[in-house]
Amino acid sequence: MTSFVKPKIRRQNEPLNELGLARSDYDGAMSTLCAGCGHDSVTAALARAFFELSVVPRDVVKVSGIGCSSKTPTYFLKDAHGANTVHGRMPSFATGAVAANGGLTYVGVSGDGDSLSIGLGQLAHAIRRNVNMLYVLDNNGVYGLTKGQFSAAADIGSTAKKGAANALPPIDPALLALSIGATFVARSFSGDRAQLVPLIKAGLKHRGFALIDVISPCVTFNDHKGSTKSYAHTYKYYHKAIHADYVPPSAEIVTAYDEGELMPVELHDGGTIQLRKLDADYDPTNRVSAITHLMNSQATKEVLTGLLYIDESRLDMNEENNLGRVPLHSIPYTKLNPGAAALKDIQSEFR
Amino acid sequence: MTSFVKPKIRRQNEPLNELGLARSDYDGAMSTLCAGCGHDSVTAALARAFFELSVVPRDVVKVSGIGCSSKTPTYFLKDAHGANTVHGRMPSFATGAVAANGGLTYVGVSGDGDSLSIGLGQLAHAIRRNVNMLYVLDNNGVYGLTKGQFSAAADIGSTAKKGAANALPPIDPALLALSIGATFVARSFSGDRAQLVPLIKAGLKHRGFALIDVISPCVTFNDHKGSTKSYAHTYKYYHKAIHADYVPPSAEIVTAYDEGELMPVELHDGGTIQLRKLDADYDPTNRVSAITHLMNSQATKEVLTGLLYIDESRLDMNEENNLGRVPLHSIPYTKLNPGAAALKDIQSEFR
Amino acid sequence: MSGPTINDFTIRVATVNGTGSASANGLLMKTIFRMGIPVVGKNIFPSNIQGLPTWYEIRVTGAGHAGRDGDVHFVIAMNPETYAQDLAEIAPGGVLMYDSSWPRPELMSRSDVTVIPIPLSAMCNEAFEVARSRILMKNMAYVGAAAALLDLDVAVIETLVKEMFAAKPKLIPLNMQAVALGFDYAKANFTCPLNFRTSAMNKTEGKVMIDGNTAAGLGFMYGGATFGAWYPITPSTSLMDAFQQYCDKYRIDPDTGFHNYCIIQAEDELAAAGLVIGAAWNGARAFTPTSGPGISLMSEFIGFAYYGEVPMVVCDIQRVGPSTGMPTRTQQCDIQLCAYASHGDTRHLILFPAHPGECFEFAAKALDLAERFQTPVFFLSDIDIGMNDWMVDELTWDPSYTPDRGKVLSREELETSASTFYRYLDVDGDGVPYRTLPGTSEKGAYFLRGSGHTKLGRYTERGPEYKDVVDRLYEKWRRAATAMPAPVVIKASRPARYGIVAVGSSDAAVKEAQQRLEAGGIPADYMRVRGFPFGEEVDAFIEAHDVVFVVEQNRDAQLLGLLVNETSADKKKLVPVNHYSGEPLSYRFVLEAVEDAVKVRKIA
Amino acid sequence: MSGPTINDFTIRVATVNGTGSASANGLLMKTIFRMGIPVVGKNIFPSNIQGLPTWYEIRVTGAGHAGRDGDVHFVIAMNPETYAQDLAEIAPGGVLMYDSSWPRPELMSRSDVTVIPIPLSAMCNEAFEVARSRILMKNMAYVGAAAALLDLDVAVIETLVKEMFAAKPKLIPLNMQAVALGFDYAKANFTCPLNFRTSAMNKTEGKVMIDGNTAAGLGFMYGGATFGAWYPITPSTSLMDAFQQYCDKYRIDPDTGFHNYCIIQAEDELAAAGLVIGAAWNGARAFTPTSGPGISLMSEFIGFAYYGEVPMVVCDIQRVGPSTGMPTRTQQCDIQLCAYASHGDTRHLILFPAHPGECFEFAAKALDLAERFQTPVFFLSDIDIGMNDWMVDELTWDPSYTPDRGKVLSREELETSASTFYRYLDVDGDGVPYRTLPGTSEKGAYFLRGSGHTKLGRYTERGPEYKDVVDRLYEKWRRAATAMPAPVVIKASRPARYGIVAVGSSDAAVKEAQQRLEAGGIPADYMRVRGFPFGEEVDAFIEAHDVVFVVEQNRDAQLLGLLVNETSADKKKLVPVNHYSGEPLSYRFVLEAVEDAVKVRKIA
Ligand SMILES: Cc1ncc(C[n+]2csc(CCOP(=O)(O)OP(=O)(O)O)c2C)c(N)n1
Ligand SMILES: Cc1ncc(C[n+]2csc(CCOP(=O)(O)OP(=O)(O)O)c2C)c(N)n1
Ligand code: SF4
Ligand code: SF4
Ligand SMILES: [Mg+2]
Ligand SMILES: [Mg+2]
Repeated sequence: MTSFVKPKIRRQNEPLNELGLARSDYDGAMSTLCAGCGHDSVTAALARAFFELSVVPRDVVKVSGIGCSSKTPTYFLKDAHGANTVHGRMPSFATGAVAANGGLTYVGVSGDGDSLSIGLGQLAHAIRRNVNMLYVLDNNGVYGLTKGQFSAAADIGSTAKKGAANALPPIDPALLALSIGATFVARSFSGDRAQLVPLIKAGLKHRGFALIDVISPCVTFNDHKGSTKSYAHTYKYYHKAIHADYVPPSAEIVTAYDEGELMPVELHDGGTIQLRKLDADYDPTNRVSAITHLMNSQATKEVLTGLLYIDESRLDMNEENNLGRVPLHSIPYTKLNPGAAALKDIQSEFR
Repeated sequence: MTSFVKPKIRRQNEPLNELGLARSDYDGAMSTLCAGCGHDSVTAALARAFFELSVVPRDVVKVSGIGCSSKTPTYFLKDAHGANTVHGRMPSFATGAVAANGGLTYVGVSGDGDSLSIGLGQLAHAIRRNVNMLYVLDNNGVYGLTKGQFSAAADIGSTAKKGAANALPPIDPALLALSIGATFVARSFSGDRAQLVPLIKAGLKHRGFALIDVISPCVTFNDHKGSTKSYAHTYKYYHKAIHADYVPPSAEIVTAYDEGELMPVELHDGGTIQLRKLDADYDPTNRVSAITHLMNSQATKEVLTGLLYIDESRLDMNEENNLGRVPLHSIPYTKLNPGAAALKDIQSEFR
Repeated sequence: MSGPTINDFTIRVATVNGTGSASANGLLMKTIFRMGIPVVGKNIFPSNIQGLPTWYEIRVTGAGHAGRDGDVHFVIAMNPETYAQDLAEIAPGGVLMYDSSWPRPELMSRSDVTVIPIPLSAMCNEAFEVARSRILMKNMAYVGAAAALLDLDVAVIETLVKEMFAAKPKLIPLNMQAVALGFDYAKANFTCPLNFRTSAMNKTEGKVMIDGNTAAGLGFMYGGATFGAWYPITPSTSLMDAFQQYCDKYRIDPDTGFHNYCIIQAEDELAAAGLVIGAAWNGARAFTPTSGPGISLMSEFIGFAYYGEVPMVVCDIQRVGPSTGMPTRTQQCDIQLCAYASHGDTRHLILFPAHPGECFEFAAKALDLAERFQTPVFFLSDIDIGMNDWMVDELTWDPSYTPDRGKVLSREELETSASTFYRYLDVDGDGVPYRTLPGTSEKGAYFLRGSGHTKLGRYTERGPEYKDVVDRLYEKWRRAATAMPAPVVIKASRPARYGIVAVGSSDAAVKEAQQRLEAGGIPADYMRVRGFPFGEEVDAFIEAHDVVFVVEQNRDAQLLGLLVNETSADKKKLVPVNHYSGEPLSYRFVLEAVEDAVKVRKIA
Repeated sequence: MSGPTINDFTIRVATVNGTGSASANGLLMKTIFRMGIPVVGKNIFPSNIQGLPTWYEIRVTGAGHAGRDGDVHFVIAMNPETYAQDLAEIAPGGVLMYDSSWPRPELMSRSDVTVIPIPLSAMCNEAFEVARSRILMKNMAYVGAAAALLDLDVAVIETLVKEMFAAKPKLIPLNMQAVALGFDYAKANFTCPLNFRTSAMNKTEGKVMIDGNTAAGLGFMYGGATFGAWYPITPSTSLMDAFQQYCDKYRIDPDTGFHNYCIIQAEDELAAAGLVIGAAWNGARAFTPTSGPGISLMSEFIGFAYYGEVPMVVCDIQRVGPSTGMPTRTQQCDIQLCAYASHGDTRHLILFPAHPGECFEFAAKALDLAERFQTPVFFLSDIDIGMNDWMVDELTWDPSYTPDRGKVLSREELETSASTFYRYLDVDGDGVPYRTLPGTSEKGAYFLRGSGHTKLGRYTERGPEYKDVVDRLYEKWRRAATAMPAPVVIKASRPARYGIVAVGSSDAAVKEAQQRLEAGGIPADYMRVRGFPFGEEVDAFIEAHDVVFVVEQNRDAQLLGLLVNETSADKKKLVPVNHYSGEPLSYRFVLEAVEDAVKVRKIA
């Protein structure tokens, strides 16, 4: 969004990544969200993940819909292109963008209203197409920007600021995604950066559509008892099933972990996620058990977090469509226009 | 649709139902679908179910979207009101209609394109609201009316008339519905009226949203090997998991069934469905196992049919909204307008 | 040109949203109102929830004008971020009061503005313990200071504070203490009151202060709406909130507990439209409130309701477009869209309320028109009307009113009638066919469809049968003109060659401009249009003037476009006056635009 | 008035869809075309897949007219359900041929029509075994009979049959046998040929028979479109089918197998719009074909592309509205919607191709305009152009053409430039800012948004900053007028006080009407508008005539409305001539409408 040519002031021995960039180089404009909004923590986690992965800022594309959550792409990676589209329709815009240029890294940020009400259909079809992007769903159970109406993710019985109680069952984006064939499904909590950052990195590395449902409390309209998305509630029932930690291919840290408790999952680009399993029997490559776990946790009203499911085998949309590495805008016109001779013979059938 | 005052010609000793109406009294206009279209069989099954339930024709409301399947409501129950709405948006129209008058019986007919592509979001939210209606999804894996493009229900690898092969995983409406809390989910096959009619009757009696996914082959664009929705394919892999048979409260036939093989499910109105279980351990009241069964059958590429899940405990939308028996159009205006005194009083806060 | 004098000046409070200043500003305005002095309030707020600049403007207008002045005379500057802008925008001779706990000498830069520093935070931090009350009490303190400087009636303030905190009485002394802090400090340190100030009158007798969305919500309840569906969107949200709140209070059957209404929050605007059409087709009086983006999304369904002839009321509380635009700023930018929304040949009915009083009245009117003509009706309001408090005559309801349900056949009528029922037959020759509700009778059964149909209601692909129906639809639409509320004409006191035409929220500013124009030697007649399609009076008015200024709040002169296309008007006569910056229209804008145009023409 | 004579008459084949008659009718038309005689083909088909009445009309026009006549002279009646209608619609002196396997004496009822009974089914059932071929061969048999009666060149028929079945040669004799059956029976039982018949010419040299959707699909490939998204809808489907088919053939890299294009079938039209906007913003040349309902659904996204300034090409293949309307019938009923689609102040560019030749040309043009002006461009065709075969000059491509990508900054430009990049700054003073593609450079990064933004691309809620941008948008739109294809004017051979204005598929019928009007003593100049916004030529043309007939295919005179609002035209001059029954326009309709109007005016 901004193109100020401002001199970079660096704190002394501020840590730099492989590109020689500091964490602050991944910041964006000042947030205009409420002080304490969970979404700002997610923004910080995103910036850190990009920093740690040493992603070239200009190679990132940020997209969002409309909502408080959807405002956040302006708050990180100021040097990347971004698009704040229309309400609930970011998935189609992102799908078109990804198809046009598979060489960039795509991150979408949305809210539960943007994704599960007006945007449910588009989200489902982006998942089905396995569009190669990270989709972060800032889930607070309400429509923040329009002042606290329930979203489709609001829990039965939770009460809105105005005091009305919700009677409809919540739509669990993770469960929905799994039921329609998602290839990467995770859940975390905005306040838990230690878990969130690695999941974001894994999602960015995943070849295909990566959904991270981030419980991100709305301090203004949904942070009171009654709501299971509130800090109070989430902390009380907070329970990590799996702890994920991304390890870049060429790093040694792996050894720093206790082999006995690790289950490595090969990522398409050769990297691996190391899963720390609290439930010894959890297998993130089994769709049925992922769904079962989720439904059981629903029953016990727990918030299950971590990498719930991953499938690296399916082709992503661009591969499916035989799109090469070259962005569509860089294919020379000579390769697009078959020329006068072809035009003649095409028309032979019209005589 | 028609209001001809035509004399009813009755075949001799044509069977009549409790209302003294013949099966033919539940017919509609002549079908304009292709000869042999599966949808016509579904239409016939619907007419029969209404006949057998002795439903008063004028108390039925038929709704649909756009598509060959969506044309079928004109082909049965000519004496009932019907609405052919816009593509993919029938669920919202139906929801409004049901809210306005809970005293009628609502049946929606849609297609896989109408329901799973353009209409996915509205279908999901009608399910979430548990709108009291029967929703029949004529599933042929293609867009019939627009000449055979793949729908979101087309199976990977199946090839369309034009020869292109589908690469995207199909969305299974039954699985989707279960993952977002549907209270009645069944599947059948247009050619199997013996199974379909009882399921339709059960769905009509269900208090809440009843989804029946009916595999209904498109003879014109999808009836060739390659497509798993084709007669050929479906017959080959056809395998009834459960056979459902609706028994009206005051009927004696129950006894005609072998007790040992029956599992009765209490319906809200006191009626019961008798489930004949080929898999002895199948329990249609367990959502998790229903999903597991479906996913396993997906794996084995079988078409699981029958009543997959039922939950009679959840309130339907009208109950949830405290709507009484009186249709909104019949509430006297005196009950709607609080009068001049109240108006004064309300305005005191505006001074 | 006018003000600042006694009971004729404008106050602007500059704060940050989410700091609780809203209620303090309300208190300020109500105090003046209770003193019997007419006021105009405008809330200029950001499209976020907390932490951004927000302004509240209160015009004190003894003359009883209803629109904005355009100048600001007394600024309460509580937001350092906007000090510079706030100072710059004060009219010469104006006063700026600010929280001097952190002195800002640079505010002294304007010689023609008096700066009044008051250490509000300092005083409050000293007086109060809890952080929360320190923030909130600062607001009460500036009310107190303003009271001293503007000679507000402190007794009135106290009464209002008591009403505000009736529920938590122990907060009353606390708040009054804060008011006193500001009041006393001002008295002690400055000559109070200022030369421009308030002085009690009795001009607010029988008036109320109410916003248009609340009035509309109330109107839909009184008009007998039984079904509402919506998807939240600023600035329409408060309309449904009001309807909900009043229905919860007055529409729940005390005996059965059943609701005599149904409100459904849809998953999006397409669904909201479908919900309303489905409910209306099934006999409910149904409406949906939304804003521009919602109209775009409802377009397909609106065409379905038009062609299938289903009653439908759509409230468009307009905000600045295009696209997401400026969601908290006002415009009249959907006029053209609402007139012709949807593909194919479609044309609709529009009501243009100009203030909350008409919002209340037109809500019921919209329901009646929709059912009488079996077609979509747009209730076209905007942020200015919908979300600002306006001083209007107390709302009253004609007890003799009964809802117009239009031509709906009962079971008796259907079953006793000799002739067969055909849904789209023009039996009465007035372009409006009879309809039946599901469940009524087999004899009334028909099929609603958006595809080609004959006047008998059957599917068709034959041109002549198709034309039968769409030609009648045009005729029906044309005839509706006479059923729309008539335009309101205010003639100049002498014959005028100039005319002015406007709709909706432009009314207040245009009325005042008209008075001042005549005073300035430019008499002009003014016609406020209230409905579309236009009646003959509109043609006649334009015909009767040499030059007609069309004042509207959009860039593209959309109202002017409708006048050119849908009346006999000679377009050369029509002069566009377009305001589209997003702030409510002020009389100064209109006045200057017209004066300039007239000069130009004089020269030419 | 005209015909039936040699090479000047109209054939109508009445059949049932799904019986394989389409290819037989194509054969019939191509035979005449190959005989060097100009033809016009119109397919009137139902909105279902099998079993309903369908008509195929072939006008034989030695004079080389391109539109419908309006009269029918030779009917091949194969569908008993429509016998009555088909008989009734024959012009006096006409001939009806039918399958007399089941004799229908009532067809003899018209003394002014010759009825030719031919026992097609009987003959075929006798000659062929398989049920399938019995049905299909009946079609070939009527072709044979027609050949005898209309003196078609059987050698040409044989060549065509050979081409048709090149893949399955053993079907050739079978089909020719069927042709012979009909041919011989006719020869044996009736005087052949009829007095009106075909006679070989050489007027189809260098011409092709092609439909507009195929030509457009081809045009998008040649124009360098790299991305297409769509949701299937009649009648736009065949456009994407064509693009897909040609790309599969010519756009797959032989070495790598990679596709130099991407086509995505969206889940609905909202998504199709989003896909195209996302792809275009990211550098693809992108388009989406749809029809009326799709435009309604895309409205919100169209406003986003307009305000965010993203190139976007939307093809609207118009069909009869409103709502679902008549999906297989033609109209020009979305003109007004496309001009102003979406809420708020929005206005767009429109191209009006008149025939497949222009569809090919304008497809590329649309892509260029969209990128040059960074805004949505509508390619406004209809069923008549899109789905009927038209005889047009063989398509050619200017090898010197290179795509106009508009103002896109490269990494070099960004990183070497001294001045900072601001997305919405009018650097060149032409109303068109520079854009950058994601991935280009940190220096080119910006944020695309549909909310209020400044010319620097930053979020704003301030009126003046908002106006900066929307005022430039208006200016940009206005300037685009000069970049649109110029109107085509055909002057009468003598000075004319009458003018005619039309767009798109009305052209053929209007041209012919113009000729016949002049012949009939009513000289009129004709201007075909090809783009919106209108250029000055349009104002000048209207200015230059006393009366201007605006011929269009909709009820509400939408084009006339645009002319009134967007030109200096005095609307009193404009006389609407509206055809909206859904069949392609015929010269007779235009001729009669104008003649009547002129008479009326003469009297008045
Ligand atoms: C078409 C449309 N409808 C409605 C709105 C109003 N609106 C803006 S944000 C929003 C909901 C946002 O909720 P969510 O996505 O959960 O974001 P949050 O603010 O909770 O982070 C709505 C309804 C809109 N901008 N556009
Ligand atoms: C808004 C809109 N888009 C597209 C269409 C075109 N259309 C009509 S039916 C249909 C698909 C129907 O498929 P399905 O629901 O599976 O019904 P089927 O014909 O297969 O029974 C489409 C895309 C339409 N009528 N409206
Ligand atoms: S309203 Fe809620 S979601 Fe929105 S910024 Fe504030 S805290 Fe965050
Ligand atoms: S096209 Fe297919 S779905 Fe449509 S009517 Fe024919 S067989 Fe049925
Ligand atoms: Mg939210
Ligand atoms: Mg289908």
